[in-house]
Amino acid sequence: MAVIRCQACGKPNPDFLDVCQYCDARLKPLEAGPAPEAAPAGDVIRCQACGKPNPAFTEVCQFCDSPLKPQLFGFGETTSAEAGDQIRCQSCGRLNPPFAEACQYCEARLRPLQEIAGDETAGATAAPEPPGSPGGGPESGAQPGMEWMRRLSTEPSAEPDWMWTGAAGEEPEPAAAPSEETPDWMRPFGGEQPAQPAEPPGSPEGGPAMPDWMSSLGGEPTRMETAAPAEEVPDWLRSFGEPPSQPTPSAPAPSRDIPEWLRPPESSEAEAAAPLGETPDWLSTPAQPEAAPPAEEVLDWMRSSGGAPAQPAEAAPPGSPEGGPAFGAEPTSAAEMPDWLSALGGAPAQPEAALPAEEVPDWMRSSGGAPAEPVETAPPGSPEGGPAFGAEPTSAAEMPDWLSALGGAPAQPAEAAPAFGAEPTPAAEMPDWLSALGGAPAQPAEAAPAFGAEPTPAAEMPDWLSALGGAPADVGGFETRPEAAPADETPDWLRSMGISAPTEPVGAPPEAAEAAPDWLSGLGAPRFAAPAEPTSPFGAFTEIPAEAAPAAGEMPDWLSSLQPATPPEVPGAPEPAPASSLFGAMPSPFAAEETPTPLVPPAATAGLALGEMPTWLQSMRPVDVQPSRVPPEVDNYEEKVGILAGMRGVLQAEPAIAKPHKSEVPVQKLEVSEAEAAQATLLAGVLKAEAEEARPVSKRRLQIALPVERWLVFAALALAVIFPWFFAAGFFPAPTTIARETNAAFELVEGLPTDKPVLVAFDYDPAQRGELDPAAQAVIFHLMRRGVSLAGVSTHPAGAGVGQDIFNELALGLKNAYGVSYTYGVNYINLGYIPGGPVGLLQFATNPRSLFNTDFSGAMRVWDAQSAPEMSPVYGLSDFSLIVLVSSTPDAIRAWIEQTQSFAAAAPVVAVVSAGADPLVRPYYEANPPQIKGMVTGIVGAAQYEQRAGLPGGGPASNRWDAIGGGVLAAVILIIAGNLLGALARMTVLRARKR
Amino acid sequence: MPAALLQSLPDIMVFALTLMVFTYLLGDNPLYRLAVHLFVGVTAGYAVLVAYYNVIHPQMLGPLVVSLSQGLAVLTALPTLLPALFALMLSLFLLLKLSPGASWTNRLGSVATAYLVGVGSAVAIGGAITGTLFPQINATFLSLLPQTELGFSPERMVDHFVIIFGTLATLGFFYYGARVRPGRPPERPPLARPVALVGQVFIGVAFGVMYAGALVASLAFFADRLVAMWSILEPFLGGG
Amino acid sequence: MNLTGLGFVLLFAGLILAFIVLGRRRGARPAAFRPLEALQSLPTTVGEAVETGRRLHISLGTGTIGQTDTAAALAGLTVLDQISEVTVVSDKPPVVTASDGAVMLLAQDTLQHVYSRQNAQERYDPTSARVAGLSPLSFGAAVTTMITDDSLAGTVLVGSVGSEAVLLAEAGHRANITTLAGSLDPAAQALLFAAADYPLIGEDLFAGGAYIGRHPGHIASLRAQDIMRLLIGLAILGGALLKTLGILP
Amino acid sequence: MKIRFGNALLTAIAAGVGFVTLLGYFVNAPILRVMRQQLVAWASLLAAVAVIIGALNLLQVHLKKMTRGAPGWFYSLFLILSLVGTLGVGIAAPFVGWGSGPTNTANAWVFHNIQSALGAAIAGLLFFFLVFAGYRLLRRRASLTLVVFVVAAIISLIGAAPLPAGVPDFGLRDLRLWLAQVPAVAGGRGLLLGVALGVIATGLRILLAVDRPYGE
Repeated sequence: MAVIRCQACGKPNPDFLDVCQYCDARLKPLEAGPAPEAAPAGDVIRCQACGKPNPAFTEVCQFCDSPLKPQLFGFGETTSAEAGDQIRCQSCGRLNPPFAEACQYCEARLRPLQEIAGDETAGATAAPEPPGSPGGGPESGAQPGMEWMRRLSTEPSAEPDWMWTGAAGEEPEPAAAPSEETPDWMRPFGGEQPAQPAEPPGSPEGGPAMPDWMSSLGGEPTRMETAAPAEEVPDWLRSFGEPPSQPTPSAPAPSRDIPEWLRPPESSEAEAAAPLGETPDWLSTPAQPEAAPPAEEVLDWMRSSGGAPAQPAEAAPPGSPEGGPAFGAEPTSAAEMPDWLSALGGAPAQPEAALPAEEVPDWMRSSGGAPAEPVETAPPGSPEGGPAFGAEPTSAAEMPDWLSALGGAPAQPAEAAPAFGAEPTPAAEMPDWLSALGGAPAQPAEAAPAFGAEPTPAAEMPDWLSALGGAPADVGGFETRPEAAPADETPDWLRSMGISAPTEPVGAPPEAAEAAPDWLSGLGAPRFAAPAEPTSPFGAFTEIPAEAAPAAGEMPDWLSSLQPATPPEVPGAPEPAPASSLFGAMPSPFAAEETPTPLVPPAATAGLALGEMPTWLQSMRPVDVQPSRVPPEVDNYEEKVGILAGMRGVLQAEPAIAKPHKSEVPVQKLEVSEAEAAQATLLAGVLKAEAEEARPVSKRRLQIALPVERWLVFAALALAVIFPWFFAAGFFPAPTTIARETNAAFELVEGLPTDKPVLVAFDYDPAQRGELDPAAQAVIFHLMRRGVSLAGVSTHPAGAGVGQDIFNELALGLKNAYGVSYTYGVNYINLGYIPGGPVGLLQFATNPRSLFNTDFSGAMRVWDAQSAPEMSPVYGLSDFSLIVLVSSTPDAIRAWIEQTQSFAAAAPVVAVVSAGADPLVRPYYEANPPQIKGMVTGIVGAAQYEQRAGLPGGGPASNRWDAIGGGVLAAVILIIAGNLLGALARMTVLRARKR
Repeated sequence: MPAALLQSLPDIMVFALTLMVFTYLLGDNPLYRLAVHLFVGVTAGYAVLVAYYNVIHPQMLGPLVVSLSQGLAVLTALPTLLPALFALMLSLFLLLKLSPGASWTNRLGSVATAYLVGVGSAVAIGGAITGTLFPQINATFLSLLPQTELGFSPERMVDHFVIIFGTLATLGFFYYGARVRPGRPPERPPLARPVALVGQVFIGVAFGVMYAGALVASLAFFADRLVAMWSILEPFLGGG
Repeated sequence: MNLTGLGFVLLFAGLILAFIVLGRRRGARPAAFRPLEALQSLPTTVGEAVETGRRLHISLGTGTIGQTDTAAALAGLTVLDQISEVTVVSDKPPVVTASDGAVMLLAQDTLQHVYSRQNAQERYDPTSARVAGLSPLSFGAAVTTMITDDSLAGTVLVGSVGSEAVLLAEAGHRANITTLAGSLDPAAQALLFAAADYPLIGEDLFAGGAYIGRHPGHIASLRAQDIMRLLIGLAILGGALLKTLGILP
Repeated sequence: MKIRFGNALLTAIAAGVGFVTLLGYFVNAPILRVMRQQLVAWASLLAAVAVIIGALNLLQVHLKKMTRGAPGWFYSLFLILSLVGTLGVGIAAPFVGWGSGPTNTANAWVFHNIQSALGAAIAGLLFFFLVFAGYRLLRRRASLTLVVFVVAAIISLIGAAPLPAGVPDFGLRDLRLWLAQVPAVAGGRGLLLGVALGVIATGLRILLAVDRPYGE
């Protein structure tokens, strides 16, 4: 690289510079001199992307810009806390980065679990504080929603700084992330090496080619729970997609997740927010410790990984019952969760609230889609899957697609490629990575077009692509040569999947939401499905639906398919009954999650099923189960190893099976996509509504209603203004009470010496004449009547024209009304436009004569006593007897006061301001000593002034009084009504969600 | 009555244009767009005229042209012309920036923009301090035991109390520093929280009042248009 | 000779520099800032824009360069720099609108830099930073038509605007796109507070650089602002106290 | 290196003129005052030039729109015509004897009958939009500030509203006055002070060359 990116400002610098030419930040850490290796091992972090050593304090690899340390969304404290010496693996003796829990070389655990627990919770920092905590207020409440939204919107490693900036620390990388990493991300896909990500990691250039995304991923192990879908993808990808050459990143990621399951006690301490009452519950069932960290998300993905409780359930029947209450209690502990949960889950109850209903089962179904296959022992290799999903036009097409990709890949990768081509632009991102997915395993070449085709998506997309492109490739590699991965490798990636997959639904953005969990679980499921079949738990799942069947109308068809697949597992059956009762009371996405697991009451499944098409259960079950269930098993290697090993063995079979099943239910596919779209929007809406304060609940719904509503409101307003003004003149009597400031202005004008001219500043646009003219006219007319000579200026280009108009108008009116002739140049003049706003004002204030030679028309020499005698005494602002500021914005007033105050000490200031500016100008009036001696505010002030000055026949303001009155009243009524209704609507919605 | 029509052509135009704009209430439509583009164009043209006739010509081109017209006298007048010349140079630099590409022109233009940015920031700072910050702080130096001519006035005291602490609370609401606890998002330091809460209330009131004011103002705009349109329509209705 | 003013400026400047230096210190305790919903929502808006393949509209308001509202325009440019980093990679570059020629030029520069940083100069289109209208109202009105013409995905308004901002917000609401808006002028802030999806109130307008880009300089100045804020608060209290005790006339 | 030099130069210019101008505010040495005035004068000249640049850019953008037939090009045509027309009239006026400057009869007519009329009409729209924004306020989001906002707005609206004869304002007029003169002043002052802080910080970043938004 001839260019070094400044880690502080992200700008590129020639590599011979030691200091950033833009921000003077050091570019090359001193340690990393010519011979980096020389640096003491203690201070060195080895970049997982390029393998080069970096000084321990650097957050970013100075060679490849990839993060070296986990960024907890910028929670530098925790981050910096982790920056320590490297850890030497006891088993293989090699050095590992300080944050790694498992040896990157031999997978051996590096630290006792407690430590990890600590990090675990730390890892959850990005999650918002539980609503219970005081002072968090709306802002903090707003977090979770925004976080996952944010994930969607920014490339994963840019994330830390998108996150609220809480201490990303000075670690420059995240700070400059967007500027910095985007290019990096792009580079691989920008076309320089499009095919690269898809290349099997084993291949020579594959390893080196990937540094960017690999490293970036490698950097974030601690982020697992809170990480964005994009985040996780890489992690788990790495975890199982790890090319033997570089297993490093994989280790930390998974191991980070597991510990806490292993060690309930820590987790309970860790969770500051969750009611202590629950903790026992958590502990009781191995699955639940996931929920321990206070972080919302953890809760979320725990919930989403609802399958989890299931496994323990089968594994240890006694455990699950407590599991139930634990979850039941959850809502109370996390205030916002229940709402959207109920929204999701409650939906099935009320069909018209269908969206939620559909989505919950949907994403499950989708996510479950792949694993379902094994259950349905369908003829492997049936081609439909590929094309069917490829043709999928809807925006939510990803789900089926990835499936097709997944399925298609092993059998006929050709299928997968077309699928993305067929993809509509909205979903453009997905197809691409899909292509990666599908293409990679079969022939890496496939993926290349996908990237090439990818125009210039969000910075994030590329890494998705790469990640996914890489992933399947790895998978392939993995499957082809199992020996590549150590025996306990499997648990790792299984685990990582177990977590990452569930996380998506909560953490994922509308579109991405489906995609992430789906393919995640999909990928995950395959691996398990085959082995799972034989094992008892799996049987249990397939079994339960059988019981649910009677309740669920559509169930039968798939049930039939299921029954054969399920041998024993009657023991699993009793479970549901007790558990279900608990879960019934519980947020139903949870319940929904459960559905695949035996825990779900038949009723619940039925409800869900009703919202959906029959096959959803089967498809969903394995997926959801797999990821979540895996972890617990994984946790304790001893017991479960048997199963895992079994699973691993069956891996190859799965993908082949996966495809056919999909192909058989094209209908389902359709609904899936549609439903997923629904889910995406709704989940987004609901989460936002819960989490964010200032975000429309869901714009989509408003869309329909608003135009009509808008028209009604507009019509009402128009009528309210026109009617009284037209038909009921005098309905609103002119004001009798004169405001203090208005009176002050009047008195000031009244007592003004007539020997000096008055400066009138017309700082408003012709557009504002409607409001300000009446006020200005009232004051100016009063001045004219007192025979004061006037000079007009304006800091607003169009204002001078306005001044000209008003002057001429009033001069004419004066002539007509009083026969007093007011002549231009003698009694009044319009100096014109003061350019440069305040800057010009300053110049004008310091020396008016330097600014103006001629008047506004450019024809009259202003300072020449013949042409403009009135101006001859004027040398500075103090030579005016009064300064009248007519302005629509407080800025203009402020500018005048700021710039001219020191020069116009002698001349008092009267402000004629728009009602909108009043509160901000008032401080100058209220100030002590007042910077403004009198104010006339808007149309009301004008009317008052007219009354006070007793203008003949009332002024323009008085004439509009009725229209104003009608309009204001209508506005008040509408605003009150609208907000009452709105508030009520919100409440009902909230209550509905709660229920 | 063609003559009358011709004479009242401007009025008719005003009327039509106003109507075109108000169609936007029903939704975006060609008429509105037409009106808007017309408006943008006319406004821009007028702004340029004003800028030229009120600034560029009198302050820069005028003097130069005049002195140039005096032939060699220019040389003698040169010192007095330097400011105008320098301004001309900066202006040309700025105009250069319009030409796309050509990095050197761009960089020359940057000289002008850098100049503007520098002066602008200075003026902004100076203005903010001398015009807003100090005066406003000064204005908040209010006695909590205010004495009026009628002696001590409790309601005044309340007012002052509210103003002082309202100002402080509002100012405090914007306090950016946050406390980070592991496992938590950054949150306002405990001390700042109540302050922020109170601040929110005052901000709400201030905004509410401003909004109300702006509402009345805009209502005045609309009423003004109504009056104008009616005054245009009236003669026709009256005149049959 | 206004020594107080000078002192204030010097102190402020000193604080900013000090915080920059402190921030650079290795192992410096990183700054954490309170949640700021509007700015933290930006990524969402940007992401929506990028994903829907529509253009993001970044408006620098009707502010100018070289005047007191320079600061607002600069704040807008900072945000523009941060956002365009992300959006530039989309095939639909952001649309930047201003109402002042100089601001527009600076916006073009900013975009150009971003593009060159992304090695995508060839895709840089000077007209993507444009003057929408030369008067505030014409600016606001012009933008209402742009939202549909340029199929915008969202509007980010950071600069100094007046009531015309309402037009912008309303148009955004009609087009059902997100509007994030803040203005130098509190009166406009009040209107935006009612009309915009994500209002930026008060000085949050200037926090963009620190929140979005975590630019060290901006972080430092935000911290310095907090210190000055405390000082001002103390000054007010002290002044009031002196007034109360009758020491201050 | 060339680039670096360019940057250094630009930075020097910006910071230099900035400091001189700023000092002019606080140190009243005559020389400083004179310099500040000159710098400021130039800046305001440039501001005027910026207007012309703005117009040129407007033309450029809309010409491009037309030539490309981009959506809405048709309207761009009108924009260009009106812009050029206004300018042309203004330039031609002196020679036609319509008077010179922006106040010449032709431009005055355009100003009065087109610009003012359209501007006022567009401003008239604000009323509807503002009310509608307030109308759907609490529906979209709810927060302490918002509730206070709505209440304060309603009170001060009623307080400001002309009331039908004989209809009592339930002390709302006084309440509104108090709101506007006490709490609103406090809030507004807080906002102003905060904004001032932000402005100063932003300005100082320029003078300290922490930010360099200008050019290359």
